[in-house]
Amino acid sequence: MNTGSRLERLEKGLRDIGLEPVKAPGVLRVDAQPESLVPAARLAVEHGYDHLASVEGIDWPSEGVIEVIYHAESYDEDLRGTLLEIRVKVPRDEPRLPSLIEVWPNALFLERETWDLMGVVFEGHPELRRLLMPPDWDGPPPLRKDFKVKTEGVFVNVE
Amino acid sequence: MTCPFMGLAFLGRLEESSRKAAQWLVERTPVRSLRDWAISFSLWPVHFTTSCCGAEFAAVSAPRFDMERYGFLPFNSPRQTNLLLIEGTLTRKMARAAEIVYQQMPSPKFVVAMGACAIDGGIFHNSYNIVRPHELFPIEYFIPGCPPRPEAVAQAIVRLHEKVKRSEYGVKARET
Amino acid sequence: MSSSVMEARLLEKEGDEEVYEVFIGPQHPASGHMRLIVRLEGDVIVGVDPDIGWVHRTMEKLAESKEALKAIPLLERMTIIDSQNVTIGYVRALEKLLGVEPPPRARYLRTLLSEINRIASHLYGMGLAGIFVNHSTMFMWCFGDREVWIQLAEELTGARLTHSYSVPGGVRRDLPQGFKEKALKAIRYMEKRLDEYHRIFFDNPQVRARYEGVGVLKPHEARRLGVVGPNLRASGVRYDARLLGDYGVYDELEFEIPVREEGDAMSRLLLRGDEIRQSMNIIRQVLDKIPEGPILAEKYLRLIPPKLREPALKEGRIKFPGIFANLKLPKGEAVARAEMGHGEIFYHVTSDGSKKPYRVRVVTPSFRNVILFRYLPPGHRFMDLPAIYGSLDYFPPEADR
Amino acid sequence: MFRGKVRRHVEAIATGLKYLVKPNRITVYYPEEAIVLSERYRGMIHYDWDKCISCGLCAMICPADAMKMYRKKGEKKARPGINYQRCIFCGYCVDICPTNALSFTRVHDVAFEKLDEMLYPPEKFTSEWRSPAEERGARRLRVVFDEERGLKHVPEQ
Repeated sequence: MNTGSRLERLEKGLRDIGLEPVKAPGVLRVDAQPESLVPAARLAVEHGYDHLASVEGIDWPSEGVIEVIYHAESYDEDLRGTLLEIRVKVPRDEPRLPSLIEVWPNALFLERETWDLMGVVFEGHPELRRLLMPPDWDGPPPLRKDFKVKTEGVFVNVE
Repeated sequence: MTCPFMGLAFLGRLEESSRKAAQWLVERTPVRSLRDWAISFSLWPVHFTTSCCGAEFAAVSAPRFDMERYGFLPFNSPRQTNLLLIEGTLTRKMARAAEIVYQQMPSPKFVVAMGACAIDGGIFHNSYNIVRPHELFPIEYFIPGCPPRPEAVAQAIVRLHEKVKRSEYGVKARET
Repeated sequence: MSSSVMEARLLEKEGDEEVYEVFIGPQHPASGHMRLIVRLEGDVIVGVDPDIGWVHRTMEKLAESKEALKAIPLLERMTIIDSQNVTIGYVRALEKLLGVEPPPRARYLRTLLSEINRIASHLYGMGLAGIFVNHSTMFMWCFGDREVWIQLAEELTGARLTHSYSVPGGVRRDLPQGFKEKALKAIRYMEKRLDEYHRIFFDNPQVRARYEGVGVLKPHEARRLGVVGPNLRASGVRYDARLLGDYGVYDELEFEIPVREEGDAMSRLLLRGDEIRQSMNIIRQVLDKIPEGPILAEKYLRLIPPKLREPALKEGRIKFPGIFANLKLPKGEAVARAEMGHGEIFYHVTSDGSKKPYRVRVVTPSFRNVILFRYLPPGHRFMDLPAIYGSLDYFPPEADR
Repeated sequence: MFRGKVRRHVEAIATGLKYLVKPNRITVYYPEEAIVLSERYRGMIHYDWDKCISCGLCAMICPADAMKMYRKKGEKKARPGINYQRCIFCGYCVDICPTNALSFTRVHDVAFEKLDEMLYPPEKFTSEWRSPAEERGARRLRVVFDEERGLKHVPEQ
C-alpha cells in the first residue's frame, strides 16, 4: 500500500457518508456535523488513524458557536505525514457532542480537559471531572473568549 | 531576676510552667546562640516541588553546586525541616498544599521564594490560577530569575545561614 | 499528614471493603507536583487515578493575550529542561503563518541546540529514574553530567535553561568561538560515561530486578493510547516527529531512531541511553556540515538598520527588527509537530489577522503520556509503582501547562 | 546466569570504588569561589541613560510586562524602568534596543530581602551591578571542557 491508496480510500469513505474532505499541506480537513462525527471517527480508525493527537475547542462568539477540532494521527509510515482534522461546530449556549472515547481511547484526558477549560459536554464520557482547574473553580470556562485576562499598558506615570 | 513562669509554678500548673521555663532558657544568650548555630547547619528544605524551578533546585543539590556543604539536604517529610523553598509558580490548587506543608513544619521555619513566579507571578502575573506566596507566608529572601541560577539560590541560602547564626531572624519564623 | 494531602484510608464503599485508597502527593519525594490516588487490594494495585493540574498556569489563555513573539518565552516555561524543543514547534507554526523560512545556518543551529537539550532532558529523566529506586549515585552522576550540556547550551545562547533561542525566521545567536572543540570534548566525555552508567546502573542486577519486566506496554496498546516519545519507541513502534522532516535539518543527516521491543520499564530507560548516543552523533554531523551564512531570514534582516546590524553580527548575535514588537499574523491556521525529549509536541495556531494569536492549542508529550499512569500500574505490586513512574519520565509542568 | 549476576555486581561496586579513589570532582565552592559566566550570558540588565532615545520598544516587547516606560510629569521623554519581581531574563529588550542603551551584565547571583528593592525605576536602573560573591572576595573560576572530567574549573589569572 502506498500513501495515496490508504489516504484516498479514507477520502472516498468520507465522501460516502456525505462529508467533504479538503486537502491542505500535512492535513486532511473535514467539516462534520455532530451526527456524522462518530461514523467519521470510526472510518478514520479503520484506515489507520488509531489515536488522537489533540482535541481542541475554539470559541467564536461572533458566530455563536464553539468549534471542536479533533486531530487524529497515525504512527504508520504512509500516514504519519498527514493529520486528519475533523471540525464540528456546536452552539455556544449548549455545547454537546457525543464522546469519542469508544473510538479513540486516548480521548479520555483530552475530552476531559476540553470540558474543563472550554465547557463542551461530551455525552457518554465516564468522568467529566475537573482535571486542570482547581476543584472549587466556579467561574466560567477560562478558554472562552468572554473570560478576559487583565492586560497592562506600557506607560507608568510617576510624580 | 523574676521569671514569668514562677507564678504559674506556684499555682500548680507544672506542665505549662516547665514548658515556659524551657522556652525562657532557650531564649537566653548562650543557649540561644548554641541553638541557632546548630539550626544554621541543618537548614533542611522540605522536598516540595511547586513548579519548574525544581529543575534548578535539583541542580543546587547536585554535584556542581552541592549545597549539602551548608547543610542543605532536601528531606521528604516536612516534620523534620526548617526551610520551605517555593520553587516557582504557586497555583491555587498547590497553594493549599503549600499551606499545609508550612503548618506541619516545626519552628523556626523560613521561606525562600525562588524565581520570578514566586515573587510577583513573573510571566504569569495576569494568570487566573496563580497565588503570590508573599501573601501567604513571611518570606526571608526573594531570588529573581526565571529560573534563577543555582548560585543565586546558594547566595540566598548562605545569607540565611549567616542570618540564623547571628540570631537575627524575626519573631514570625519562630512562632507556632 | 493532613487528610487532604496524603492519607491512607479504608474506602467505605459497598462490596469493596478490601480496597485501600492511598493518596501520594503532591508533596512527595519524587519529581512530581502531581497526586496519584492509588487503589490497593492488599499489596496489589487495582487502579490509579492521576490527579494533575497542580502546576496549571493557563498558558493557552495567556498566549492568546500576548503578541505572537511574546508567547515564545511563555510556552518555553512548560518544560524548561528542554526549552528549545518545546518552542520550536510554536516557532514553526508562526513561520508557516508568516511565510518565512529560516536560512540553512539557522536550521543547523536549531538542530544543534535541540539535540543538546534532548541529551540534558534525558539525563534529567535518567537521574530521577535512579533516585526513584533509591540509587542516589545515578542521580548525582546524571545531574553532574547534565551540567556539561547545560554549560554548552549556556555558551551558545546565554541562559542555562530558558534559552528562547528560536525566533520566527531564524535564531538569536551564532556559534561562539571555539564551540566545536568544546562540544567534541563533551561528546567524547559523555561516550565514556555512558559505558560507566551501564556498569553502575543499567546492568546492575539490583536495578534490573526493580525495572525489568515491570509495566509492559504492548505495541498495539501504545498505538491506541497515543503514547509518544521514548515510551512509544521502547514498545517497538518506530515513530519520531523528527522523521517528518518539518523542522531542523534531520532529513540531511544520517541517524537512527532507536527502537526496543520489550516495552517494559527497563527498555524505556535503556532507550534514553541509546538516544543520547544518537543525539551526540547528530551533533557531530551538524558541527561538521554547518554552512556559513546569515542566521536570520533576509526578510527581517534588512529591516535592521545597518549601523546596528553589522557590529552585532560580528559579535555573533542579531538585533531584533522593530517589527518584532508588533508582529502581525496573517489570517489562517498552522499545525506543527516537533520531537521533544519526552515525545512529540503538537501545536495548532489559529490567527484572525491581528497581532495576537486567536487560539494556541498545545498538546504536550507528558499530557499524552499521563494515560499510562492509569493504564500500566494495575496488577502490579505497590512497590513497582515508583519504577513505573520513574521510567515514564513524566514532567508535571509540561502536562499541566 | 548466576555467575553473570555476580560479575555485574562486582563491576558495579568496582566502578563505585574507582570513583571513591579518584573522584570526578566538579563542585564549585560558592561563595568562596565563583564561576565567571560566559561572554553572552543574559544576567541583570544595565541601562545607559545617555544612549536611550525613549522609543519604548523594550517595554512593548517585554513578555512579562516587567519593563515599563516611566513618564514624569512635565517631562517629554519617558524612560524605561525594570521590575525584577517579574523579569524572566529572556533578553528581548536588549536585543530590540535600537541604540544599545540596554546591555547584559554577567551578574545573576543576587537575592533580595524586600520586595521594593527589586523595583528599578530609570534612575536606579543605571546603577552598576556587582556580583555579591565577588564583593566578598570570591576566587574567579573559568569553566573548561575536559575529556576526562567533563567540566573543570580553573582559576582565572
